[in-house]
Amino acid sequence: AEPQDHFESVIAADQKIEPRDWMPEDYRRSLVRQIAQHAHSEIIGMQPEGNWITRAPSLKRKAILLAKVQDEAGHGLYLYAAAETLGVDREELVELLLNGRQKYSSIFNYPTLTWADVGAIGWLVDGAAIVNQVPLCRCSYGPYARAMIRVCKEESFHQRQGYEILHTLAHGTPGQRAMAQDAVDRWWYPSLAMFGPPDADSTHSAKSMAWKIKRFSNDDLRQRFVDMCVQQAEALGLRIPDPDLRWNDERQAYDYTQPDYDELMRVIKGDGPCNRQRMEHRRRAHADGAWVREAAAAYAAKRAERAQREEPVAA
Amino acid sequence: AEPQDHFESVIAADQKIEPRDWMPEDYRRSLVRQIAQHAHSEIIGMQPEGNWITRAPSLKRKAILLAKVQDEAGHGLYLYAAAETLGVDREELVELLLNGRQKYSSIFNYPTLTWADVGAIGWLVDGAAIVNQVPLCRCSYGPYARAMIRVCKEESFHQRQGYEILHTLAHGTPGQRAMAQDAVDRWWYPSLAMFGPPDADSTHSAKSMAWKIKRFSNDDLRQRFVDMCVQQAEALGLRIPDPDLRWNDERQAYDYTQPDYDELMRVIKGDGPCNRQRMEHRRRAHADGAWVREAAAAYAAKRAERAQREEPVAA
Amino acid sequence: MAQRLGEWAAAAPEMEEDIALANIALDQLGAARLLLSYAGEAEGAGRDEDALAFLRDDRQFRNCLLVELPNGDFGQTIAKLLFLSAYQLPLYTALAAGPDERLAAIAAKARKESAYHLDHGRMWTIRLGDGTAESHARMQAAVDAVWPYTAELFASDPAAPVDPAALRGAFDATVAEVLAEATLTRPADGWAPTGGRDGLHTEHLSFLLAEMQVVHRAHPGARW
Amino acid sequence: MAQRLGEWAAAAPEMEEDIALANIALDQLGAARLLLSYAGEAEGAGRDEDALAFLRDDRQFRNCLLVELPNGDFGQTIAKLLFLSAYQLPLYTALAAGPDERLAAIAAKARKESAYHLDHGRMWTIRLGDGTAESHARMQAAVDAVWPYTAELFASDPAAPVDPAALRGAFDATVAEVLAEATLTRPADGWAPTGGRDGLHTEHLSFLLAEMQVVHRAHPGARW
Repeated sequence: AEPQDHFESVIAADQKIEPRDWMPEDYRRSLVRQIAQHAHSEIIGMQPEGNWITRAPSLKRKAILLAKVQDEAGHGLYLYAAAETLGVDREELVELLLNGRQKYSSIFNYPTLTWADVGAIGWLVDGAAIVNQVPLCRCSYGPYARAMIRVCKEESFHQRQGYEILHTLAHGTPGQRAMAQDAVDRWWYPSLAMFGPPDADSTHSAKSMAWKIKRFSNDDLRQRFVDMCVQQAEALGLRIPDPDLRWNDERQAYDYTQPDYDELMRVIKGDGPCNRQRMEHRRRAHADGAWVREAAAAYAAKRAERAQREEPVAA
Repeated sequence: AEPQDHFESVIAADQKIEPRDWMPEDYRRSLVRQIAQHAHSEIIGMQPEGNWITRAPSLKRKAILLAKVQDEAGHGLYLYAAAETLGVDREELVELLLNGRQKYSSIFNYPTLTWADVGAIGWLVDGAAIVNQVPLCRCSYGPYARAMIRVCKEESFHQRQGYEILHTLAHGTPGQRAMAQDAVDRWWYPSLAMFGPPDADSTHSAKSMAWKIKRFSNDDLRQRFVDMCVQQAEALGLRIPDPDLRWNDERQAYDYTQPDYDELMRVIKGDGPCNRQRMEHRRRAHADGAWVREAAAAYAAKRAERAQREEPVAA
Repeated sequence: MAQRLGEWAAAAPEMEEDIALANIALDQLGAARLLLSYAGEAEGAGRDEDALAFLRDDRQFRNCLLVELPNGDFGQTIAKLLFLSAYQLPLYTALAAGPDERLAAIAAKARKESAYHLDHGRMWTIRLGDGTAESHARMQAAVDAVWPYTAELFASDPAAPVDPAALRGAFDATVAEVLAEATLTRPADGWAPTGGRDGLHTEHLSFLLAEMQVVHRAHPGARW
Repeated sequence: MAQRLGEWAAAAPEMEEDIALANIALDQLGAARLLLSYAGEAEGAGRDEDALAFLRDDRQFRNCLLVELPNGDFGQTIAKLLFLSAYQLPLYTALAAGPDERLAAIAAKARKESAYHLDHGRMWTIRLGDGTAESHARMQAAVDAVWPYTAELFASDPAAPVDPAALRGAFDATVAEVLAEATLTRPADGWAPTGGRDGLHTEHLSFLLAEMQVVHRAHPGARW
């Protein structure tokens, strides 16, 4: 059989494509792009929350937050590893991030202004990520699907932690409650925008759906997220900042106000509140670490050379 | 008359030596050393207090502290200017500070740990400086004497401000009062050590006395300082941390415990708590500013050149 | 601005500059104190300058983003100073002629100070821009980095005693002249971050306030 | 130490190192929490781990000066980690064999973690020391800068469950071996700053605490 036929039959049978299988170049490129952007998002996403590690208001919360940011670095690593199975290497992808040729999730271009933002990110941003990513656990490319299973498990843990932070604040002092509501007010619409432009304007979707990389449309996922949040917000005792949010009996779903997609486009283009700051931070960390990476490489080379020099003596 | 005779007659008549007058090389060197160290002390002395500018607990105190630290920079400049009248230049002296060949007052090698330290430095350190410096207003070298008049006037203002800070704290909340007492406990002996080693061990004193650069011995000045502080401490309601402090009717002065001169010697030698930090800070500021100073020089040179090029055209 | 300049204490490139930056910090702090006191009285809730400075969170501050940016190198500090004073000079000039006498008196004093600040910012921008190759590159980078934050200064607010939008012309003229003499290029307008006036700040402000407020807040109700 | 390592979040030279430093921070924080809780109970004044961490001033902290030093570059952080873990490993080993069961249990857990920290510090010290000319110079400078602060760790305290002076031998042996393999020179003993155990800290600690405590203190009595 032709390799193309094999590929198509695997997709049709809902089985997994593995690294050694033949795949169309477009499929490969599309996956590399998506996985890399996902990995970049984890790495850049460490910054907004990392911003509060030194100021976490209790030692327990500090430990949880440290572990969470550490998990994000771990996710970044699995995902880069998944991308590497497609024949690119991490260094190359990091370079594409640093020179701005590849993007990361726009949500991380918003600032974390108070401790409650750590809660709101956990609840809303991780919540949206999970809704986006759970279907990816069944995606057609094996290594990506398996990485996502692990990522989703940890993300749902993070989401619960975020929910807990907000719950404690919402049931705390008036100052804490106000802080929690303020954070939800600021993160709600950016979280909705995480699902991307409306289906009508989405460019990559059709092909991704056919290849079973993507399995639901942006708007479907967004709706699922809204429906999930409404109930949780009630339990939290916090208000979702949308005056038009209401149950639609006919659709058996909540009607809601769309996020500002023009704003989303501006942020994607590079003009969000923190795009420059996030990129500068990443570039600086990379540049500041250059001498360390060079040293590690030089040391490894010396060791290898010494090992080789010693062999003839031993022989 | 021989220049030497003129010099000696001026000294004897309690008049001033001026820059153009002949003076013994030793006198000149001794003055340069003393004035430069004094200037260096003002510059390094900006650090321990500058440490609290960003954290001053009221806007008024912040303004007063900013102005004080600014005054210290100003004192540094007058004093470098006074030293320059003796044929050295500032850059040279700053270089001697940065490479550790000239010293600054050891008192600035202690850390400022709380806001109350700003008060204690004003009251005790500036107080000791004034006792040391008031006689210098009558010193035999004119430019130095005149600089000291200006410096002393401002220092006594600073001392009053420090006293006020401590007075407010000592009459404030229990936490403030404890902070004030703690600061006095830590700064008392280092302030006593500011007058230098006991007369018996003082090396430069005899000649300086003869030349009327110095007019009182270390121990005399130290005694004067102690007597002054005892009364002020009572008014402040703070305790001087010396269990053996008591009035001696015979000497008509307070008996007191000598500071730890071994500690003083260690600090002078470079092993105080903050010697390395202060020098590193100064060196870093100097290094970080190099490109700015070079730019200013380059711009000045360009301007001069342009002015010259334009002249022939105008002629 | 005063808080950020205060961070320069004993760290400026020249001793003369330590003095100059402290001077400017004192002026800015002085104006801030008068304005905060007046605002506290106008509010009528018994808050004085210190209550307003030390007991608000970043979400309650209304400053423009420009002044909360980290100092960066000396060039960045100068860029902030140049742009801020080129805005404050026409602002205080207009306020000094306004109907509110107390505000006019504060502004009349501040206007003279702003003129000095602008002069200082201008002088250094020119020296650095037209100095060495390195200083030119650094000063251009500083101007580029700070420029986006100037847009917020002129966001129209018809309810304000002076509509900031009306000051843009004077600002542009000043800046154009200084940058030209400094052989620097005015950045293109583009990204224009905003939010400071609504309490939506950069991540930097809460760190600045943590440091600024720490002693005051550790001793509730204390006098200083 | 955990607080300082937390400052490295998302800023380490490699992603793997972001994870490793966070791991070490978590271990240090975990041990600190257990010890603070125990100290609070032993004190019997109703202070829990958070009261002890967030509501004391620097003058009430009893940590050694080494851990409050700023992070500096990666080499300095590694030097701090190497020296701290080379001290903590024999300390926790001795405490794990002590008569106080609760302390012994905490130490038994912390000992295993310290062994990992020491391994990490050793590995990087060797890589950097025996890496490039630049990394060698930087690592030697880091060792020189941090070394004076190690003396305080071993100041004799016969009243302590384990007299720190007794740990010096193990520390010296470990450090000598690591530095030798790293082609680095052990600094001469000289200046040996002290005071941390008596609450006399460096000027750095109060800044660290201002940041660490800001949110907790802004909401007195709140639960988190």
